[in-house]
Amino acid sequence: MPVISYREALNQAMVEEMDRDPDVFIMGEEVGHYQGAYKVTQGLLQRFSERRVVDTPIAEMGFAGIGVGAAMVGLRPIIEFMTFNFSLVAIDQIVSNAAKIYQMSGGQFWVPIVFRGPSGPAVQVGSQHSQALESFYAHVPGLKVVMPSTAYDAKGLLKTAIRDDNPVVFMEGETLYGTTWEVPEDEYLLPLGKGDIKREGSHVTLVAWSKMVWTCLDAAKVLAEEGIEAEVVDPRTLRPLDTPLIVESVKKTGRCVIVEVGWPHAGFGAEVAYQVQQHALDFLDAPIERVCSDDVPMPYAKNLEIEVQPQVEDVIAAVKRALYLA
Amino acid sequence: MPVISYREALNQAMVEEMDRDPDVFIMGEEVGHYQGAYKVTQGLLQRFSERRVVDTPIAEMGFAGIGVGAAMVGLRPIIEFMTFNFSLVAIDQIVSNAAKIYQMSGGQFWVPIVFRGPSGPAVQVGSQHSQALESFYAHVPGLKVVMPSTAYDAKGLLKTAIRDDNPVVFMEGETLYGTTWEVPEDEYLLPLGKGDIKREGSHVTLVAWSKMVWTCLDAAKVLAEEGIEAEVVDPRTLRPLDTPLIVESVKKTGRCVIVEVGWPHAGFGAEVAYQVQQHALDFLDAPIERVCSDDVPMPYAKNLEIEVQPQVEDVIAAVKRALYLA
Amino acid sequence: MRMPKDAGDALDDEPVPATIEELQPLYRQMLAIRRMEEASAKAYSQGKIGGFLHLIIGQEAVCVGATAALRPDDYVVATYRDHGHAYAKGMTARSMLAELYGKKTGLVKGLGGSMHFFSREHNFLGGHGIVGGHVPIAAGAAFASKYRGDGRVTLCFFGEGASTIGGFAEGLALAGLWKLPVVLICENNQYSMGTPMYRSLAVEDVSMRALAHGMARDRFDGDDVLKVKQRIAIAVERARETNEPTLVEVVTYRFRGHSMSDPGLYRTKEEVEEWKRRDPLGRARSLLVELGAAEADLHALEDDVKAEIADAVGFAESSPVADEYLPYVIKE
Amino acid sequence: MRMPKDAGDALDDEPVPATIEELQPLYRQMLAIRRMEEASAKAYSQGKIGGFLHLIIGQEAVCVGATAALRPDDYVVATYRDHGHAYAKGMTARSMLAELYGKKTGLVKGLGGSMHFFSREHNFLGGHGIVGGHVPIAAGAAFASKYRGDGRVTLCFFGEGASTIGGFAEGLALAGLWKLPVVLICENNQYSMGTPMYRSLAVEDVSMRALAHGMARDRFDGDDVLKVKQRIAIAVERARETNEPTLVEVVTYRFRGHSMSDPGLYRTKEEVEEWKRRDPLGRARSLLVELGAAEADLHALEDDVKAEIADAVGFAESSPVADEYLPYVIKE
Ligand SMILES: Cc1ncc(C[n+]2csc(CCOP(=O)(O)OP(=O)(O)O)c2C)c(N)n1
Ligand SMILES: Cc1ncc(C[n+]2csc(CCOP(=O)(O)OP(=O)(O)O)c2C)c(N)n1
Ligand SMILES: [Mg+2]
Ligand SMILES: [Mg+2]
Repeated sequence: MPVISYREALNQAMVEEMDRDPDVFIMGEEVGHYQGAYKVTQGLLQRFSERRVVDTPIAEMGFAGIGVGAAMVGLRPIIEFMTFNFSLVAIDQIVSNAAKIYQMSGGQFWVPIVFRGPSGPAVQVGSQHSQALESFYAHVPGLKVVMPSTAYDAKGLLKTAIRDDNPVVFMEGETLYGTTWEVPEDEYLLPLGKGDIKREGSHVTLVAWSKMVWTCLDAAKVLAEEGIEAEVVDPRTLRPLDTPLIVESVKKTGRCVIVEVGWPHAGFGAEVAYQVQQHALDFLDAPIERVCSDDVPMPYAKNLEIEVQPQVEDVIAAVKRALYLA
Repeated sequence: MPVISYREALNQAMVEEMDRDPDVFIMGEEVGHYQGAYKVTQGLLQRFSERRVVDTPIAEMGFAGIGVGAAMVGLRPIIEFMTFNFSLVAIDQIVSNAAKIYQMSGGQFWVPIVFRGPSGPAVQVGSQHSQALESFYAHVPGLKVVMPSTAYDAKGLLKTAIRDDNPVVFMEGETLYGTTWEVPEDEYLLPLGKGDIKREGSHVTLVAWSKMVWTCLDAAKVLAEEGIEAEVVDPRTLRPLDTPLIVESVKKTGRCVIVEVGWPHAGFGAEVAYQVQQHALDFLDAPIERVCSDDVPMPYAKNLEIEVQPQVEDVIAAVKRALYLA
Repeated sequence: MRMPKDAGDALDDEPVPATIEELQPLYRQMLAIRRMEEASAKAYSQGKIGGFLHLIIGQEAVCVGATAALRPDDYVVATYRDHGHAYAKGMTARSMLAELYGKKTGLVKGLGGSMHFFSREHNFLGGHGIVGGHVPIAAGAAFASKYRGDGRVTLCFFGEGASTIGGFAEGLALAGLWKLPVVLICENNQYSMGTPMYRSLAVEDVSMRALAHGMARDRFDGDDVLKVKQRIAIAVERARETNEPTLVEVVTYRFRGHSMSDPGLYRTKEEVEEWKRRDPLGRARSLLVELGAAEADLHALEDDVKAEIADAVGFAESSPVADEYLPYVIKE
Repeated sequence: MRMPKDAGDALDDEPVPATIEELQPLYRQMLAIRRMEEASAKAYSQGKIGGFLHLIIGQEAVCVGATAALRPDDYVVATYRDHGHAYAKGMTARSMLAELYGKKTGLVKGLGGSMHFFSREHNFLGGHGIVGGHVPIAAGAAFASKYRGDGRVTLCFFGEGASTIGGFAEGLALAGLWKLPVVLICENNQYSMGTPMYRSLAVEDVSMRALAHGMARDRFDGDDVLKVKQRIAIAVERARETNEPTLVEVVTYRFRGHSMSDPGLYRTKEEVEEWKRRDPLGRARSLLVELGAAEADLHALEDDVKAEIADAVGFAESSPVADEYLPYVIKE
């Protein structure tokens, strides 16, 4: 099976869906002539022309709203945010319009749109550019929220997201673009709302999404050397959430550590914890642990940035707390 | 002690602080000549003139940002959002600017500003106007988030918020403005970050804020008739959260029901649940229950609106689940 | 009466060509809208309608005249003040009143209420509650028309108060840059809630925003329904033929408060009375008489409207309450 | 060379009065900024600086000329491309380079990096990373000055690409409506990232936005540091005397990519070379020589700058790494 990057996987997903359906188009800052700020849209302009690969001025609220309007009348826009940090100036279009029009119109209009782009801290880009805002979008009924961790998941989920008739917030890992994974040549789709066990294990359940799946896999390797087998559960979509998959795993292991790159307080991990204790309280042999970034805006200095974010050692330490080994 | 309304309490807080400190001013849509869309700023224009009571055009991003800039150079703005639903077009100013400037400037500039206004569903105003967005703001380091449930709390907390050197998101209950409570004539301040036991009880802990405190108190009355004594814990501020107060109560009762008017998925209640299980797992005799609005945009029709939102019966049912009585 | 600083051109009285055939149906629509809104105001005060109710009474000529310049497949995007626009675009008084009553038979099944009328059948892309947030949506519908080359035009209505918000600015900029077939219609009714124009706008001519975007503009009296129709038709044709957008400002006035909960204390009785003398319904009726319409015909029309609204109220009253919302959150 | 459609007026070569006394310190500032940025580009390519690094090389005349028109107590608000503005406002190369290196001795303690320079001492209200988001902040500082009557003026810098975003539109509208003492300076450097102006603006004259807000405007060559100073001084005086804001557009060009990670493939070598012939530093130096400045003096100045930057690099290199962030989240 070919091994390709997460970036290429996303690119392939868009190419395939744009080939398949002439109503799909992409719009965003630098998506066309510049080939994408992070090169995810490389080659799209050449293949599909300016009609379907639309470079925008800096006006996120405007072009997100244009996407919503175009979707209401039957197009299937992919709106790229250069990063999800900039979605904050457009969030009203997502929350008040995209998420609500199906309901407000009594089911007459729906909004088949994908808002996508990199999310989460990159490297040393400072606090305004280093936010993990998934808990905002995951909170809102009417939306779906997808956060793939591998090239394989990214491709299959993006294709499904583009075909979904609902607004999908598709948050990519900025630091995952270069990571590679086996991706079949034949077409495949992955369902939204289904998680994936990224590693099996029996002693502790690690729940993580996007980049933190990799951190957990690294931690699991180290733990395995000490005889601790961690199961790594990747929900892949945060809304809808594959609660049964997570709960089953915790019922098996009796321990749960949630790892997220965002801020702790009212982060998405809290929802995972709520579900786990609600459905598996009697199976829990220890409190659910959470490993997050520190509850601070991201500092610029490299050393501090590392200090702030969850590292493999932090995951290991939390696992040991959950196992009463620390 | 005089009994005054929540609206009057907020009004008194602003009047007192504006009397005390000439750097405090209020800005927002219809706060002046119209006396406030919900009359919270009644009389302020007459007392303090247009210089300090500033009617704005419809430009939330603009005037929220003006508040941030004015606060950076030493004024103490109170920015009124007509409702917090409209804060979504200004949220970038709150999250990317107000919350981060103290950090980005290495402590050189701070942003003593209050963003306030009604929050949560009112009556039959439809999905775009019926949102409880506290979990968004509670997620963001650099902010404080206050949600008072009574006139007494509202006054004492707003005065403290205005004196705080950090950005405070102060979310009022739109349906609480007319409710009354005893409020002393002498000046008092209430600390941010300290919760309050609104009713003592030994069988179950109800955690709720803003309007849902009242729903819980009503439920507690009914439960008491059946011999179930519910303790109602009102954290009053969601960031920082008075975790010890909640945890102590749950340690005493062994049961916890969280009641919030917002959507369940990734709502603030999840954070409360995370903290409770983290600090009191061994004390929990039952899974933590959550009573929320349905996970849907708010419908307009009165009967459906009631169906969607947490009612006294829903709280009672959840308590009974937590007590294994159902 | 407070007028925009350079209202001269806007409030000119240049007559436009008029015939009974063209004017009478427009008069009927305006009258039906007014009667429907009066009926809803009454129901509101009886507690049968809840939430926000923003009446358009006084401004009927704008939505009726503008929509008359459209083909049925053209799109309309409106604000929360959307009853008139919806009726003009073809929705029935029955479906609208039932919606206001929160009934299952309502236009949007009782889920949206007054502010959120929508109709797929009529290409009515909604009443929207966030000021300015719908302007990009309208640009988006126009974008789709250009993308497909379907020759449709989108009308977008908004208030002068909306002209200060970013959503409007960005929608305008993108429509201008990309030449999207949309007509942006500012219904300048002199107030945004309790704020008179001079406290919200440095330049009381919203149409000037077009200049910085190389966009066509127009500005005129919005209480003359034929003038509205004829001037909007020019903009619609421009959009249809060349994809070029137009920013249009029509000067008008709302007779009632901002919504039912606003007593409108911020303006004098005299001011309101002065504007009522320019009532678009009165003007249209006088003109019809002038053009030779028979009083008997007009009475028949008026009775017909009365019956239509009475029927709609009855329908709304007797319809079953709204009963489901879960199927309309996520489309399967 | 692609020029704005009506650049005629903007790129006129009207000479402005010049003296060595006035020009030489400005030349020195521009040179120091350039050398500092070159040093930072080098350090970046050595991996000693991380994240985004947006160089202002080619545009030095704007920040230097504009800031020269200020009093020390006036405020400046800038974008992520803020090194030049910070230096011109008085911050030291040492503190800035140390910041870029992520050091404890940095201007903001290593917490902000290149995009987020701030200095309370110098009334520098920050480099800001969200396009357009800082324009309301600048209006807010100006609001405070008017509130207090402290006679201060705020300069706000932004790019032509920012002129399409809502934050700019709202800041502009409120500054115009309330007459806030702010000068909004659009540094039109022809590109927003890889997007040339003709793909982002329908009308390639950002200053026209002023018209719809009754605001003063100006537009001129931004590569002539004295012209910038003298023209901005007019706007600053207007703000100081009457509180009236001005929207100014200065036409300039960045020689490097948008940031260090942009190779700038979207423009030809010829275009860049053409603009480099207008290099503000070269122009200032030639003029100094023309005015009679001694080459020896200029060399001394240049050596002095070199030493200053070398010292700053050494300081940054040898400073201890940043070591705390927790105290700077919530002010106690
Ligand atoms: C973003 C936002 N801010 C505030 C409001 C509250 N609001 C609703 S209508 C309105 C006034 C609008 O005035 P205008 O645009 O002139 O339209 P009109 O009501 O006069 O038709 C305001 C402030 C809102 N709905 N959305
Ligand atoms: C809201 C927002 N959208 C997108 C970006 C990414 N971005 C950073 S700078 C830039 C281009 C800005 O161009 P311009 O305003 O002309 O300023 P210049 O960089 O040319 O100085 C973009 C798109 C951002 N920082 N903020
Ligand atoms: Mg109006
Ligand atoms: Mg630029």
